[in-house]
Amino acid sequence: MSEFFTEAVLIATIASGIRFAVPLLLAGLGEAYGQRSGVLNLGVDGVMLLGAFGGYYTVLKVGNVWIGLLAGLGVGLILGLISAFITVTLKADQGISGIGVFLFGLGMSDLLFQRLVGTPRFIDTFPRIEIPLLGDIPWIGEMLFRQNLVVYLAFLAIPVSMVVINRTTFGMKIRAVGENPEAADSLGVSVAKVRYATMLIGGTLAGVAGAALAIDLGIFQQNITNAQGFIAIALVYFGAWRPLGVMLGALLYGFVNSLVIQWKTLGIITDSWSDFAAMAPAIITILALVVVATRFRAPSALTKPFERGE
Amino acid sequence: MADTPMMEMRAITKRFPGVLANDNVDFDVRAGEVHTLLGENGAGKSTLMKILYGLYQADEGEVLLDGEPVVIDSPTTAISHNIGMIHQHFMLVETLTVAENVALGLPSSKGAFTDLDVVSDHIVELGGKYGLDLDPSAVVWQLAVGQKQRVEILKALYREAHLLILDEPTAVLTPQEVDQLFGTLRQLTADGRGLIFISHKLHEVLALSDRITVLRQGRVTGHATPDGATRSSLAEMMVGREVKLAPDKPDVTVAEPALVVSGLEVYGDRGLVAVDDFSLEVRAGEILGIAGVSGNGQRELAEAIAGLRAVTKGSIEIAGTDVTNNRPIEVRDVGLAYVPEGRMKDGCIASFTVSENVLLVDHRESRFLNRGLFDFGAIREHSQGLVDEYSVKTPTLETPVRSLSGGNIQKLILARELEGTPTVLLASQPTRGVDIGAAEYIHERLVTQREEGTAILVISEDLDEVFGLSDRIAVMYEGQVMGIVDPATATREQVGLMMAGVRPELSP
Amino acid sequence: GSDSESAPEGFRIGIVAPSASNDLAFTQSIVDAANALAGDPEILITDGTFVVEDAATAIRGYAADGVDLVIAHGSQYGGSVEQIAQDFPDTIFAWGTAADTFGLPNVYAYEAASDEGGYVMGVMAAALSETGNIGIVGPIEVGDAKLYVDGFKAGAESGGANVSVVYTGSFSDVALAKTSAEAFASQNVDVMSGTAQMVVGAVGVAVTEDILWFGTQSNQSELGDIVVASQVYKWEVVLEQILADINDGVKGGRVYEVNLENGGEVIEFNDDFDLPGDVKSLGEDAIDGIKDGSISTS
Amino acid sequence: MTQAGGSLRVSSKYLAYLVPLGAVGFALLVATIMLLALDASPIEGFRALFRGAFGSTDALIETSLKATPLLFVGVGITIAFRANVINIGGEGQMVAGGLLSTMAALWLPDMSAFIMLPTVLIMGFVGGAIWGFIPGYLKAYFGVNEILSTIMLNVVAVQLMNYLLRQPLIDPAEIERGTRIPQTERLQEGADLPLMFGSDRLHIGPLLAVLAAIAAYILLWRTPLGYRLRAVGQNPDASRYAGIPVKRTITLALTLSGALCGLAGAVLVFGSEGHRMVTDGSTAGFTGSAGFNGIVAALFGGLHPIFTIPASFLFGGLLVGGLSLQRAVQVPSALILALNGLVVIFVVSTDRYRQRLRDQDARRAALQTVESEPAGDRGGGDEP
Ligand SMILES: Nc1ncnc2c1ncn2[C@@H]1O[C@H](COP(=O)(O)OP(=O)(O)OP(=O)(O)O)[C@@H](O)[C@H]1O
Ligand SMILES: Nc1ncnc2c1ncn2[C@@H]1O[C@H](COP(=O)(O)OP(=O)(O)OP(=O)(O)O)[C@@H](O)[C@H]1O
Ligand SMILES: [Mg+2]
Ligand SMILES: [Mg+2]
Repeated sequence: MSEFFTEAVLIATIASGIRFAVPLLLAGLGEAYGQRSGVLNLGVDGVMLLGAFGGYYTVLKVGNVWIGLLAGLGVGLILGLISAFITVTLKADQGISGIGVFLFGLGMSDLLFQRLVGTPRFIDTFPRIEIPLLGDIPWIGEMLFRQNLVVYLAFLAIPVSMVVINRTTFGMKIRAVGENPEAADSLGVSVAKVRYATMLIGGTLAGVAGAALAIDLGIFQQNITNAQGFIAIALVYFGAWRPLGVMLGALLYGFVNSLVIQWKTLGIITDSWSDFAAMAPAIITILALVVVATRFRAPSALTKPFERGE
Repeated sequence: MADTPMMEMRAITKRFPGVLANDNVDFDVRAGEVHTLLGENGAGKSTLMKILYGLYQADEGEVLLDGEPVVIDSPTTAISHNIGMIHQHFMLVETLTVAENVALGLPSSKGAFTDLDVVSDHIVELGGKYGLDLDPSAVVWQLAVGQKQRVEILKALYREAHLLILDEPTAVLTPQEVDQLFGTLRQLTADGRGLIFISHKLHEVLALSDRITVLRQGRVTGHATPDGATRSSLAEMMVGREVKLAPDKPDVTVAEPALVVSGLEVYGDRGLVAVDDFSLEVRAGEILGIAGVSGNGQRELAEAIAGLRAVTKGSIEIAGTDVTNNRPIEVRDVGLAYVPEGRMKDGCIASFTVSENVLLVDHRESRFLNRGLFDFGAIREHSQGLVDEYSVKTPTLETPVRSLSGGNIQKLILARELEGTPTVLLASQPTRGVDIGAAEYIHERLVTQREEGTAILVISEDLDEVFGLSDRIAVMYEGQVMGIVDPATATREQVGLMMAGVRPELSP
Repeated sequence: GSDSESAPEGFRIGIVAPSASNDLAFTQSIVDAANALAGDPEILITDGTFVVEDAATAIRGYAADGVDLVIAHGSQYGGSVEQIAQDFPDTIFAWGTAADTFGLPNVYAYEAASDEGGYVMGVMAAALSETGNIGIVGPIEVGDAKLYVDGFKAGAESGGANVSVVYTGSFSDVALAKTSAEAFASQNVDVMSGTAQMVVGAVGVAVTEDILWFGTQSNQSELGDIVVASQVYKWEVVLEQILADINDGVKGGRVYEVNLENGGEVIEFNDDFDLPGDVKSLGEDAIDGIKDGSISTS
Repeated sequence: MTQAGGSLRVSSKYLAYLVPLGAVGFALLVATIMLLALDASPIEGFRALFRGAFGSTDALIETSLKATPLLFVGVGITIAFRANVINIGGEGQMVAGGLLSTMAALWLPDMSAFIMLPTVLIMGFVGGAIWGFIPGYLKAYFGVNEILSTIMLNVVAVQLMNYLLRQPLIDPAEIERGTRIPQTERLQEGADLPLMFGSDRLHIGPLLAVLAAIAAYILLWRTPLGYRLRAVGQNPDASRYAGIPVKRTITLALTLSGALCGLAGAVLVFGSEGHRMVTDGSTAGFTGSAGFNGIVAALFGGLHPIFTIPASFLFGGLLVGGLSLQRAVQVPSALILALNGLVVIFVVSTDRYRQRLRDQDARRAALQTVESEPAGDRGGGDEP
């Protein structure tokens, strides 16, 4: 046990927990926009996978990680548009069409990888940026302020989203459309437009999350997200549809994972228990869902396609 | 009044699959007047108004504003033409504040950010001018019904509506709230605004309107003015024949109390007491009507009696058996039949067939089973019997009830509930939203049932119905009985005051 | 290496393998080996069949199509091979990595002594480590992965290093592999190794944190100059032995292995890494010791 | 209940069933484009696909075997969906069923098939039922969204499987050899699914699945319990009003749904070539994604157990044929997965259209007879 409490180990546990949380945070935040407007998008993982491939492949070809991140963004944007078309315009069942998008992303990203790349090759990863002054703070500096730019951007997206959702007219429309689309519609708010917008935001963030994941790892391979997209969706419920809650959930998830791994490497968790340790995040999520479900209410129109009586 | 109407609809026709909702309708409004649209349920009033507000597109016809033809293809367009609409059902986002509901969809003075402080100030200002008192920062779900109504009006005024459509704005208000609303509306017409008013309450129509247009089956069937019309003349124009406003009731000797409610306390959905120390007896062979403005605990009372809502204090007895907090099925077994207020919500399963809906309560019964499996022969026979007896108009027994008319669905529910002569019949808003014709029929059935010795508790917001049907009237206000009166001697005004919370002994 | 044996005229080989045939690892190693065979046999590949029953369908499909040799390249395919080989007694099956032919005359088994290469690299790792802390990232504690990890651990410990092992619990979770490597980095680990497809996540950390890396299953030198050496499988050694048998009229019932001794297992050094001579000779000594039996890898 | 009606309705109804086929056709069109992009001949590919799926007795057998878990899961999904419960947990429930039945076969003494076979099938049923009960209970009594809880339980199930197959259930021979492949020993023969029609491959699994579909049909449309399931799915308020225990029924729906998925897991184990349970560390390695694909089969079948039978066989054929397509034109298997996703997307995207066709039908029929009535209030508005 004592080994765990060395400075370096503690700092590393938290720092890597934070990095682990970033893709979850981005994808979860995007999903929160959609759900606040009444759309459940179960296809996040598929979008992340394709975004991951797009980002990876671009960096491989172009050599610039930021262009790679943009590529992930573009992929996410397109898939967000397609998902919006399926769920908003065609009004398909949100849960199942999302599974379809997931399967498509899973297969397609692998297919593209095998055809266009084949042998896994490392790409550049994001350079670490040490924030002047803040980065020099003992402990805190090392944990928080010696990360890469994407980490900072992801955490910046939280307050931005809080402002967008709670303080802008657009955010008000999102909340209204997710709660009572008929009422919003009667005031001239286009339910479809708002939902397209949130789906585009959601897709974009999922694409960025995937690209950030692949570029941060410096590699792509089949199913690289390993169902992180689904975890991100669960985090939206966990966070009771609030950006801050999503962030807390993502951090908790990241910390639990890096703690479990750290304990495994230190022999605190023996291998025969490792399967159970791997269950922990899922079980914690279910328990959190129980708590949230009894305290908070989902947006009333969630999963319900909107149709103007006619 | 100006010569050109501020709004004119010409030869409007609107078809829904199989329904001609508006058939060549002409309708206009002049500045400073209240023009009332009158018609039975389904006559096409809301449809016409939704066309005017851009929610539906007319198949034929045109709309003119100040003499100029316009195309109103969305609510946004309507709003930009200074048309406002108060919908039949509240169009409010319950989780947003009053100010947010008002500001929704409007450009903000602060660009992308909301300007709720500015909006709030203006709300208070408008409220002061028109007697619409509200806290702009209150979250809507916390508001009382009357307050929600005010939010709706404010939304329209905030958008500078010159032409205001009010689709049944009084349905959920107390008589006093109605008076207050009418005060506001008169102020609006005095400002030169035009109002379209829709209501089924004929005395309100006579009190408020300048002109009246009657719709029947989608067609304009008549025009009237308040000075030249009476309630029964209006009813006749609506239905197309003479209408019996109250059923004939033979005398029946009442027997033992069949339903005894004593000291009942029940909580509502929001965790507040909805039924408070409520006591009542209904005897076999009598109809007890409960009058009251909606939201005064009637729904909770009915649900508690039916076993659908937990009772925290007091007791409920049916035919001498204590059924307090029993499961719904147990209460039914003792002899309760229940016609719920939400016909589509609670009373039937819209996608199920007529036969399947007949089975809703009785599907476990052995007479419909054969070795554990449904006996479709028996089920069909039984359903056909009920459909014939209650003249439910349906193409087949396999038709989903979704495609039946409201009146026929209500008859089907009634048929199902009255089957086997229940000890107690609890009927909530039995004729709400059904044709006058169907309503007449339903009233007759209730009277017949009374003769057969069933104790009947009718909950209704329709005073005409309560007066016409009841042997005794109990008035419910804030979860309590304000008093019990005899319909033969009591006046509407007395009952109205009681509905507003004034105890009879205090009234002059 | 043995003399290359030529496949008979018109010989057809079907390969069924769990991952992609260009994975630079498990599946690619067998595909490359088959392609290296003399006599130009026709090679048919069904890859990505991580579902056992799908693999079974493919194995059966090749047998039914009259393919001469069906290679079931995955330990988890054993049950299926046992069944199908009985239904197609004229078809020859090779199952790896495994050591059991189920007593069937038409089934070969082949495996890798991955502990041997692991041990050799462990010895060098211990010598290279300055902190004396070595970390190994594994997927699930089974089969070939466990063999390799155990061998590496034994070798490193023989050199006096302090070794910790983490099994992430997944063959595919790259992010977890990365987190594992980060955990090692925080514990003053300066040499790492690992196996299975998700291990690339750990290599990435090794590159950024400047931790030395030993690879396995394929030559990972191109991943960076932190890669010291890789253990590489040359399955053609096994396949040639099987072809030789076939040419001799034997159709199965034998178990073959790639190991340091028969040249089926090779330690490939990274030219970009400046390996001190003494460390390299420690490794070579270990190889010799294993070959002559004086060193035990467990 | 059965529908009777005029010719207009019938044609519209057939059209409604053609819609998903159109969706498949569209997916195949996309497949053609993808094959061309991969430099593979679509003609040769599709020929291989068709041959591999339906072209010979062997192909038909493979297709039937592949369709079996799809059908079990599809029927289970249908029951849940009919009760308005979305079960995405088929994967985990299959694993749970597979595990419990495997334990039974492993730990019970060797017995004759007459006892052992029903026992393991029941255990599979129970294992899946437990895995369905948990999210069902959480949904009914705590309001936990079942889509998420079932997804999470998939994760838990796979770890449980990995643990059990690595530790307590592992084949002792694997430990002895040191290879430690996470698999059980060959399970007792009494639990083997018997073979049919003298085939050495075709076990009774497909038959059991078809029987399960028929049983589910009878349950849903001929029994009070099924009536309650559907009633709760269509209108929980009205159900509660009518005295149906809504929460219990919701729990039961997911439990039954899980149970059928559990049966699929058991059939996978005892009908497998190896007659043992194996893991590669992922759920899909055991289930072949039948827990997801079964949803597609159910949707294909219009959420009707009987129509789910042909839908499962069609879809099973697509999967088996996909493998032979891969063998024939040597394209990566990921292509099949991507196509799979497209089929799901196209089918659900056209679902709304299909419903509209059906509704139109019913409405038209209703109107033909009620023409005499006033236009009044169709759609039954119940508000003031
Ligand atoms: N969206 C719709 N789709 C199909 N039919 C509709 C639709 N809206 C209304 N109808 C039908 O059109 C007719 C007119 O309905 P409308 O709502 O205009 O009646 P109304 O006069 O407002 O009745 P009420 O007094 O009940 O409010 C009815 O038969 C109704 O069922
Ligand atoms: N024995 C009882 N004591 C107190 N309240 C009861 C009792 N039985 C029923 N109720 C009240 O009546 C309500 C409806 O009961 P009902 O049996 O229909 O619930 P349900 O939703 O069907 O739940 P379940 O499936 O668990 O039976 C309950 O929520 C409860 O408030
Ligand atoms: Mg109306
Ligand atoms: Mg109950």
